[in-house]
Amino acid sequence: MNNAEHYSIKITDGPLDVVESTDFVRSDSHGAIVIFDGITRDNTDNRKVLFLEYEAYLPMAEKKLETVAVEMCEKWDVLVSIQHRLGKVEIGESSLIVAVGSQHREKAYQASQYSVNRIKQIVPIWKKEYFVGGEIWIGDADGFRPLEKIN
Amino acid sequence: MNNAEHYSIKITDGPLDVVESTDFVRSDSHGAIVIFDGITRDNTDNRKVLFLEYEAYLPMAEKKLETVAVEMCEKWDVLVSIQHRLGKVEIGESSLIVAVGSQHREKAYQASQYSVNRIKQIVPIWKKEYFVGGEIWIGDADGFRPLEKIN
Amino acid sequence: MEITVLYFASYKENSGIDKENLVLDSERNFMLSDILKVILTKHPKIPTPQEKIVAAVNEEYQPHNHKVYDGDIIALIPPVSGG
Amino acid sequence: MEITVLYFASYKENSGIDKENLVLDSERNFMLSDILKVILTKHPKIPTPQEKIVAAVNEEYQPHNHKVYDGDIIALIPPVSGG
Repeated sequence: MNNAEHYSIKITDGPLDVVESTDFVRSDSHGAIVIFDGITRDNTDNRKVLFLEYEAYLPMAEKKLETVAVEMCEKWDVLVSIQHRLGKVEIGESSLIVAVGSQHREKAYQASQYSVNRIKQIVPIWKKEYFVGGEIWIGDADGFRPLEKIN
Repeated sequence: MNNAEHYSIKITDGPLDVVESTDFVRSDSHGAIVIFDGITRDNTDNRKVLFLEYEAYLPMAEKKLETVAVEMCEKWDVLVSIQHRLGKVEIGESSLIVAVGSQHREKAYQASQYSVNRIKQIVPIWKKEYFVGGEIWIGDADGFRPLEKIN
Repeated sequence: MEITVLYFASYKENSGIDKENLVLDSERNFMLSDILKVILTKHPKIPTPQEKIVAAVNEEYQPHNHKVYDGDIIALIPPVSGG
Repeated sequence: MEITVLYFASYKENSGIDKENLVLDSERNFMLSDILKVILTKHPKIPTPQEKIVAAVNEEYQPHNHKVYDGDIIALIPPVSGG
């Protein structure tokens, strides 16, 4: 399998395009597409969120999104499109879209869930939450061990 | 919770509209949307598929799609939009779209997977597969026990 | 009493019809299983054994010991395959 | 030898800079841990203890015993939170 034709990666300052990702993972031999759309919500714990701001280490973030996509292709033989937004993301706007196309739906669901978990483990992108009363960088210091492999 | 505002059901002869479903399940308090898009693929086992044709028992099929949506709302407190297509569905076209909006992604994935399994258990919709060399009604006679509850 | 029977998908092809009315002796009590026996006798091309037939009465799945009343709509439901 | 150090997100705010060059004694061999010690001494507002710092060398995560060479780009990576 030539993985390079099986995935698409985009990191962008502009709005994400779910149709673009969905179209990339279409295939006549595939019966299922699963799309994950991660959206800025107006609350975290008890904080009233105003907006988020995302920052990335480019191009390492692109390389690591590629790593995630290649892992998905190898584990589940799927088509993958990942888009991540940077900069200010308002309530209700998408920060992450992952589309997965697969012959059968089980693989698509598995690969989709894997992708979101894996992105939160190894891709150098950070979000700062602006809430009523302050701002805070989000990130789990104790859980951040990108050198460990997961399966 | 007034479930009636939390789900939307559509059975239609025309093409499905993923944007319509996605918009229905948007909410400022939700961080995740998971979309399942079931597509006619060009193969089943070793058969070369030409197209599918779907038939439903209306309005029972709508009632049972509602049952599935209500179960999802009660189990996971999500927003749900389900669209199912009838009639001829060409290769690459969608026959089923389920969009689920949720505060956190785990619930959205769980509810999404549940919905597809449950639809295939209780909703009186049938597909006939037209393949090179013949046609066949699909359906698992031994697995069809709609009076049994699943959880 | 009179009931309506609906046939879908493969059962529609087996029976050659999508709908028919059955007139039954109003003095008797009928269970769904009694109706299914009549139907399968009338439409021997339906290949499913009676105990494996799934049926809905008035748009709800019902067990075979469900009582049937005048005016009921009985649908024979082949194994579903939506999605 | 000379290396470049990159700071992101909270570390950028802690250190007040996003990038700097460090000139080091070319006679010595340096491990990543040596560089981190220099960095944390220079930027005491970075709150993470040295053993918990995650760093990339030339865009790959590396363990603290990774050897550092002239021209390397070292990035301090705060806990990521994409998605």
